[in-house]
Amino acid sequence: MDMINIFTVFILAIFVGNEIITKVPPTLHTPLMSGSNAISGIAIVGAIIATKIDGGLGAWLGLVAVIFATINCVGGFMVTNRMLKMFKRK
Amino acid sequence: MDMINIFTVFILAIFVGNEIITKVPPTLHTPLMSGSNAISGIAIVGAIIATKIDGGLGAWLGLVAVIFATINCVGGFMVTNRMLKMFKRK
Amino acid sequence: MEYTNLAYVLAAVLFIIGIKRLSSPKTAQSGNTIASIGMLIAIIATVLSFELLDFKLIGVGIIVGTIIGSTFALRVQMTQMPQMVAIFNGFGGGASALVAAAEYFGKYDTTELGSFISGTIILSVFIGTLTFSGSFIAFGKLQGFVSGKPIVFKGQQIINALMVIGILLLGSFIIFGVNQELNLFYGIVLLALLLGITLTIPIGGADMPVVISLLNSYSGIAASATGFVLMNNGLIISGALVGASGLILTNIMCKGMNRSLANVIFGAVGLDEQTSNDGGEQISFKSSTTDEAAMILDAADKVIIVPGYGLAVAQAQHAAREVADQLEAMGKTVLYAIHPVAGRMPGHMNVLLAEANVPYDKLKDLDDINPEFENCDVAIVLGANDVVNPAARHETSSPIYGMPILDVDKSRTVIVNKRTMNPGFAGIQNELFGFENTVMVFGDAKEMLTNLFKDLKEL
Amino acid sequence: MEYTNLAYVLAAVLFIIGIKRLSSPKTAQSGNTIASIGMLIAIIATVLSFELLDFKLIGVGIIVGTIIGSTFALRVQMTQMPQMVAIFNGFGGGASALVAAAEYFGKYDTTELGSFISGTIILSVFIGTLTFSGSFIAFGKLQGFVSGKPIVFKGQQIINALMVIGILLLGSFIIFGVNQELNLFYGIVLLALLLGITLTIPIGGADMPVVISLLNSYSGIAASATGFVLMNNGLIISGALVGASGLILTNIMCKGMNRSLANVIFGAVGLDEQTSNDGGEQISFKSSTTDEAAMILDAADKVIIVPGYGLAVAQAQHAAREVADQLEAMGKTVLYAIHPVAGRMPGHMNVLLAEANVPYDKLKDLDDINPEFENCDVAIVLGANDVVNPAARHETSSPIYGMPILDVDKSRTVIVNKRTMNPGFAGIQNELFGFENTVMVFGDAKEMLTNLFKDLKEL
Amino acid sequence: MIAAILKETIVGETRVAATPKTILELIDSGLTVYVESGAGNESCFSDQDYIEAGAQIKEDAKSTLNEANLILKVVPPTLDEIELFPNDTIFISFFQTTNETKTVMKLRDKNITSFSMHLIPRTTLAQSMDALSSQANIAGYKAVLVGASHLSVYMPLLMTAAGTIAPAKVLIIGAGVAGLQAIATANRLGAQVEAFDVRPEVKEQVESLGAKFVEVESENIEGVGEGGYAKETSDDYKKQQELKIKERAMKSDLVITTALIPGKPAPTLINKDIVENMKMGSVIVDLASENGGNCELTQKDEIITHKGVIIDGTSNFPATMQTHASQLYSKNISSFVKHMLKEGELNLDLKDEIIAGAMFTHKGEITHQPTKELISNT
Amino acid sequence: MIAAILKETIVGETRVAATPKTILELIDSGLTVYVESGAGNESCFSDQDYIEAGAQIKEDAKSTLNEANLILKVVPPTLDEIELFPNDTIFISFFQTTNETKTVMKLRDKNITSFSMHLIPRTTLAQSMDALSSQANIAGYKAVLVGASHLSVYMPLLMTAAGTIAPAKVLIIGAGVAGLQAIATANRLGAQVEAFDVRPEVKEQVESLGAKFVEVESENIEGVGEGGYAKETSDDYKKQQELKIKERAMKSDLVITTALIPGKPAPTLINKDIVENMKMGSVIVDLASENGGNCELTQKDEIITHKGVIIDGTSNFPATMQTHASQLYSKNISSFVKHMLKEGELNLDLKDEIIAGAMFTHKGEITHQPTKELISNT
Ligand SMILES: NC(=O)c1ccc[n+]([C@@H]2O[C@H](COP(=O)([O-])OP(=O)(O)OC[C@H]3O[C@@H](n4cnc5c(N)ncnc54)[C@H](OP(=O)(O)O)[C@@H]3O)[C@@H](O)[C@H]2O)c1
Ligand SMILES: NC(=O)c1ccc[n+]([C@@H]2O[C@H](COP(=O)([O-])OP(=O)(O)OC[C@H]3O[C@@H](n4cnc5c(N)ncnc54)[C@H](OP(=O)(O)O)[C@@H]3O)[C@@H](O)[C@H]2O)c1
Ligand SMILES: NC(=O)c1ccc[n+]([C@@H]2O[C@H](COP(=O)([O-])OP(=O)(O)OC[C@H]3O[C@@H](n4cnc5c(N)ncnc54)[C@H](O)[C@@H]3O)[C@@H](O)[C@H]2O)c1
Ligand SMILES: NC(=O)c1ccc[n+]([C@@H]2O[C@H](COP(=O)([O-])OP(=O)(O)OC[C@H]3O[C@@H](n4cnc5c(N)ncnc54)[C@H](O)[C@@H]3O)[C@@H](O)[C@H]2O)c1
Repeated sequence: MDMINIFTVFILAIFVGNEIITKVPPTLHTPLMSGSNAISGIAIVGAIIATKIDGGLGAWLGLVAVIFATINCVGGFMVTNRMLKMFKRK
Repeated sequence: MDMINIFTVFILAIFVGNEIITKVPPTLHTPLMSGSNAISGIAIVGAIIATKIDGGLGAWLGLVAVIFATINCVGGFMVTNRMLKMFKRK
Repeated sequence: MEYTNLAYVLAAVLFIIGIKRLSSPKTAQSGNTIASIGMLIAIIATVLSFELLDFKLIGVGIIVGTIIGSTFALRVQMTQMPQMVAIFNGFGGGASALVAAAEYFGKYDTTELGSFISGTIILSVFIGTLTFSGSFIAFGKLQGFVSGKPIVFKGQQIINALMVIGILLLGSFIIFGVNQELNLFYGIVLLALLLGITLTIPIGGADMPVVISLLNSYSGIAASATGFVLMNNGLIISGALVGASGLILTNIMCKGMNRSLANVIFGAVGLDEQTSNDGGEQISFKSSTTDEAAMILDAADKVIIVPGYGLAVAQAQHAAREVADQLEAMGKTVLYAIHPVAGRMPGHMNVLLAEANVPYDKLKDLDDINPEFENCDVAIVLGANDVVNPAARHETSSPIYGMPILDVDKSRTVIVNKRTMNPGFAGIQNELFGFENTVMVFGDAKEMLTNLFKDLKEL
Repeated sequence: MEYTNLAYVLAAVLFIIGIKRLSSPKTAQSGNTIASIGMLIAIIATVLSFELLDFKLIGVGIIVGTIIGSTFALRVQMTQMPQMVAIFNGFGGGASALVAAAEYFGKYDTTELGSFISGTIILSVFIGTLTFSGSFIAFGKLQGFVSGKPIVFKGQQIINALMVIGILLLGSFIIFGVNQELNLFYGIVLLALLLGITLTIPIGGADMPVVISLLNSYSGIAASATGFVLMNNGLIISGALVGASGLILTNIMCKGMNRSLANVIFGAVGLDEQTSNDGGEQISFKSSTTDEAAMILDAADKVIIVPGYGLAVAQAQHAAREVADQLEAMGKTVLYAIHPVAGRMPGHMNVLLAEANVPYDKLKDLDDINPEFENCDVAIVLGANDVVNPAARHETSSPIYGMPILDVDKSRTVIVNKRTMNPGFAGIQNELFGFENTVMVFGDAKEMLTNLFKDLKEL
Repeated sequence: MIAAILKETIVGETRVAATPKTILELIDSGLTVYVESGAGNESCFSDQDYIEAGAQIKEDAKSTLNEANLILKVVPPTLDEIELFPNDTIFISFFQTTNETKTVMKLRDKNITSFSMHLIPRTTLAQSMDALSSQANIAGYKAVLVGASHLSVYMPLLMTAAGTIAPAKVLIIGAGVAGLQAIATANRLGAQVEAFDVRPEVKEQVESLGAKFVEVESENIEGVGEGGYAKETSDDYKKQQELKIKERAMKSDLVITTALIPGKPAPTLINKDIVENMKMGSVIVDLASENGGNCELTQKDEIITHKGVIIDGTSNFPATMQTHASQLYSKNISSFVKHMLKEGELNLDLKDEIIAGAMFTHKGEITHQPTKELISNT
Repeated sequence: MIAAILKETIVGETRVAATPKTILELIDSGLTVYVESGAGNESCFSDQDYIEAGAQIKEDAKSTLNEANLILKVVPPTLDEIELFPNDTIFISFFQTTNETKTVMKLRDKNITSFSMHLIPRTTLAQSMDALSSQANIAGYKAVLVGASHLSVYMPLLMTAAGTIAPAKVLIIGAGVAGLQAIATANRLGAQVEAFDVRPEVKEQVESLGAKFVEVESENIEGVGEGGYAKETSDDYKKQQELKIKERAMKSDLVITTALIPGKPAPTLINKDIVENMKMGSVIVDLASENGGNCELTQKDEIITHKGVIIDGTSNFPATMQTHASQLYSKNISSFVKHMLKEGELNLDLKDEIIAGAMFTHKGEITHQPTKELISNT
């Protein structure tokens, strides 16, 4: 893969990240943080790939990584959902 | 170059484009249009590259393209600048 | 090559920043500068990095282009700015189409073209050419070369549809290699040229800015498509940026006109001048929106508000006060002109404005305010009619002849708000509405003032 | 591989949309769902496309992780949400570090590692590990396992600096191949772990949310770095997204607390919370801006406005009316709660609001309005203080004990506007300002309402 | 030409037909002005003020009138006063000609050209001379102040530590000039105001002052007469109207009636039954008391209490606000006089709508048709 | 426990100490209520209304008082009335104890525990019992209405076809409860209002009602006494104050004075000289007339005209708005009574700030120190 392209993607992603959050009411600070935290559980993709790395240690590290990342994703999205339920209109 | 990567870049750029314009006062509609129109003069990069295409026709087309694109860029930025000068408070 | 691409990314970043800054009045000028620096970087990087470039050719092209572009840009009158943008835009679209065409011709023999590349080439040529011809029609309409009125003929939509189908067919022939005749390519160019024209002529002059914005977005897409052809990051990003942001801007502009984009493009209404239909001689007048009123006010130093019965009917006294406060916050002098018989009872306006807490020292009666109109920049007439009717001064047959009136017409600009062209209490037409320096802003006074307030805040 | 990458781009797009929607109350829940769908797509695409995967291992990992994560998420009490986020975040950072480490160990022998790759690996491990330990400290502080008070010791900054230098040194040894000992790698891990701890313990409990948000941003960066290691678009985009948006969010949160980020991280002023300095016990509160208030109001159905003496002082009655009108235009129910002794004379608020032409049927006295607060979404307290002080209900020693008050604290959110944290007529602190559901918006009432009006219009 | 300003002789009439300021205007237009000593006293204008404005002060009515060509007054003259008028002069004052036929005849017999401020047409151009409007405006304002003073309750809504005070309900019947000003004033004081009128077009005007319009459901809404004045209505309408007024009056704290049909007795809109159904302590201010009153029980110039309801029959509210009433009236008068003047001389253009409209005797003839008919019929 | 509501005997006192509504509250709190027949008549509450609320109507004062434990009135009793009071009862009414020492002694001698509504402390908690505030609020409102009715000019600015009417200038002296309400009311009517007070902190309050504050330049601004009440001021300040008031009063159309220092004669703020410098037709409404008036020329309960200036000395404005005045006062009274009640029985907690503060005789002693000192000194 072209390094420069990857880098371009990275830069653009940062711009998008910068732009999409403009104003957030304080009541949403925690859910937003929690939700985007869950997204950082994308590390799970890396973890899954890591399991294929030859050599016992790599795979085992991969397993732990999968567990960690899953906790991050699953827990993150669920907890966010719970928080947001509080905002539902009665 | 990896097609997918290029595509990714394209998608992300669209997102950025979408995000950066949110609210524009009507007075700025024309200058903004004019300014971003000048940016679309980026076709000049393509035009420059096109001049190297072998064969007379390609090069000549490239030349006309360079002229066109330059008009777009130069004229666009200058006219935008003139418009924006009007906004300066007396 | 690495550095070139880095430079492109840098340029794209500068474009992003530039466009962002262009959307706020305070930062707009720097935004334009930043974007132009981005462009410079992109050009220099290109020139430096690609080998086999014909520098002479490029030099000539750039010099010629610069001369033409800058001459246009510097010569044009302020009022002709929109058509200038249209022209420049047309050139940009044309450039994209030409580059794609060059690529096509360059690789035509070598059968190097995959279906993806040939597809993008055709897209680029199609959109670029359409932008080119469409922009020139838009220019012509605004400049008066082509009639500003919508030009509509029967079956227009059908013909357009047929042309689009034709382009699709020709394009797929090329892409899937059914037929590689150059004529097919020329056919596409021709149809695109035509389509640009037929899509633009039915649109009225007043809607042109929206169309130009849309075409601007197209030229971005064309540039992006060209980027795919050349596999060039710089073009792709910048083109996509302009394409996306242009579309958003187009939408914002439509919203500002209270129209949908579809309505603008296919509506074919947009009459240039409006007239009142009810009785008496017809007055031809200019009507406008609150954001234009806001701009007119922005340039003013002294503003006189003239309330009338309509303000009371709309119960818009608080809204009027808000607008006046905002104008004062913007550093303008604001006074209220109270005609002795404005409204329907003695002191009607006083009651009204006192309710809105307008300070007494800002209320001026007829004798005090009339000399002030001479050096007043804008008079805003809010639901008043008879009390500002100049007929009282000269029209001996008028039932109001001899009544002293407020001389609003003496001020530089008069903004008149009422709901319709209907007459007031005295039942007579008001020639003021047709005066050269009068702008009508129709609508209920409260609504109009609320919008005006918003627009003033947004300046 | 093509499709996998396409899936990643799709996932990234869903993440973008998800985060965008998460920043507005109305769309937040759907945003979360969209983001989680994106995650699912990314996982499935990965599992399907890579060969040589140990499905058993992965299955076990995912099942174990899901059980742990969901148990935590479902069991936790609402009040413990922030520490939950901290823990999850720590795991995320840990995962990134582990992946990078696996890559390192996997390729360690083969000397395949270029300096770029090894550099990114070390970056990923460093940031991931720091996030891991830091998050757990944050969790501990909030949960009460570690003292919530800032833990400061002499030379803390120097030790931190030394550790950073150490990591840099060890890292460059590895990158530039000076020394390839595994121990160096372990050293980095150890130092990063320590650094995570020493950077977090000096920060007070009240500032923890900001720190968690910052660490969240770090874990995004770690994921992105891991993406570079694996040359994986999905990780790069999503990580960068989270990294950038997390940083913005962190800044917004700091601004809401009226602090700079540097002040939060290095401040370690030994104070838990923001406090008012004048007399009595100190209250910690959340402060916010009008555009945030506008968003809170946007999500509300029923709004109760509580005017007090401050509204009169600011002569902001018209501005209040404008805001109420706007809220009604947005389809909300708006009522005014008039406390019998609000202001400085009997009927002060009535005089004020009558001046602004607020319809009488919208004015509710204490007995009528108090039951309404229970199902009120937002109460806006405008320059009122004593009349909404819950101390009157329970603080027997308070001079206002026994006075009936407006039960604004019963509404879902309370927005309080006043200029400072100074007390009102009775000269006593108001605990309401520190309540969980209270947001302070400081400023002169008229100014604040004018801005709020603008922001509501702009929504 | 000499203009004479008399001191009003009727008890309670505190106004004066010219103030120092309008005398300045008259003099500027070429007139000489004589003022009877003490004419402005009650309106807070001293003889000295008049002298400073350029008038000559005369000791009594006789000496003031002696050489006069133009006589200006507020209310119609008594028969004795007319004795003092020189023949062939011009006379201007308020004048309900159909109610004072004897006075009209005497003016005719003395060959005096007389104008009534009551008869000034309600046209746009004549607005500066429209004394009916300027005085009705005062009446409407003052009626609310006086009515509110009679009330044993507050006008505005007040939420206090001692409980919530509901706003007073005010009903205005007749939304002409006086009625509209009454609406505005009651509204200012914070009362809940509703208004009723036979002319449907005033609905918008009532609402433009922030009050509610009370609508009477009837097939034939036909209260609109010529020139903006109201005319008499059909029987069905009257019945519906009575029911509606009763319904609203029962809920009201203060009722102000202003319904007049010029030259005719005022319509009875509030009968005894309605009054007796009103709340204890409520108040009626009847601005039509001059012409018999809109309330059956009204007694002109008296404040009575009927079964707990106070009925104020003060007929001349403008005279209780004499300073401004005189200021406005005299301005109306001077505008009218200036309208008739051409280079310092009177120019009675009988084709002029305003002049012809306001005139009721001229050259020994009664020029106002209804009055003429009335007199010839009796 | 039996509470007795007496009919007020003083001429012009139209209020009553309990309305049917507050009687309901008292009964709910466990009291039995006797009402003297006709007690509420003037406030528009009939005996029937009281009966419906659960009270027993007694023919005369004597039978009402016979078995009473708690006697509620508006104004202090006459010595004759006290004769009828049973010994050892509790008595509550307005009471300027230092002005009526004889009555105080008589109450003491009858071993009556008496409370004055004048003495209720001005604390946040006591606001619902603060009858001084509720009645002063009425006075401030009514003073403007009455003052405006006295004026021969409009209050608001009006631009009409007959010329522009300048707004009236209103000066409020003393911006306590009455003063603030007067500001608000005059403001509503459209006048230009300015206000003056010795306490500098009321500047903000005056401005919060949209009026201008008149500042007196003096080194020692020291008008602030204990508990929010004003105290007497220094001589220098007094001189500066007089000059300033004269300057403002000369330009004013309506002056309303409300400056009181409780228990002492009202300070003279407008002397004869100032009055004689005021405009013809201007009006002074003196709300301090009860304690001698803030204007030197004020005559209690009379409306006089001094050199063209009308001076209204009505001392009891609340009694002219009896329905609401009674409603508010009785609510204050019932709040106070309920504050003293514990499960239907009186619980005279002498440590309670409000109870101790308002009490002036108890168990044969005078408990209000200034009064006690005054009496022992004479
Ligand atoms: N002051 C008095 O004492 C008195 C008494 C009686 C009569 N008059 C007469 O009334 C007239 C007063 O003059 P004027 O200029 O104040 O009023 P006007 O001549 O009656 O004109 C009022 C205008 O307001 C417009 N309007 C009505 N409702 C509106 C709304 N909701 N929003 C915006 N505009 C609205 C109407 O036009 P659209 O319908 O097109 O909106 C109308 O043309 C004079 O002719 C005067 O002689 C005065
Ligand atoms: N109603 C009566 O008859 C009466 C009479 C006398 C006393 N009181 C007493 O007055 C109090 C009334 O309670 P309240 O809640 O209405 O008032 P409050 O307790 O006095 O509080 C008013 C608040 O408004 C804020 N403020 C002042 N100016 C402002 C401005 N320009 N913009 C925004 N905020 C402003 C002040 O805070 P900042 O300084 O921080 O802005 C202050 O805390 C009660 O204690 C009552 O007992 C009432
Ligand atoms: N052209 C002008 O400039 C001008 C100037 C002043 C007045 N006017 C018009 O003349 C109208 C009359 O003014 P006015 O105040 O002298 O009127 P008015 O005193 O003659 O009557 C007062 C009001 O009572 C109403 N009324 C009559 N009979 C009634 C009944 N049975 N029930 C209920 N209401 C009844 C009338 O409709 C009128 O509105 C004004 O409303 C105005 O429109 C016009
Ligand atoms: N805590 C509460 O809830 C509460 C309730 C009611 C009143 N109060 C306070 O008590 C104050 C007194 O109220 P009040 O209306 O009964 O006062 P008041 O009737 O005793 O006096 C009226 C006003 O006259 C002023 N005054 C006295 N001497 C003066 C002089 N020489 N010149 C000018 N002005 C002079 C006083 O300062 C006061 O503002 C109120 O303003 C208020 O702040 C508090």
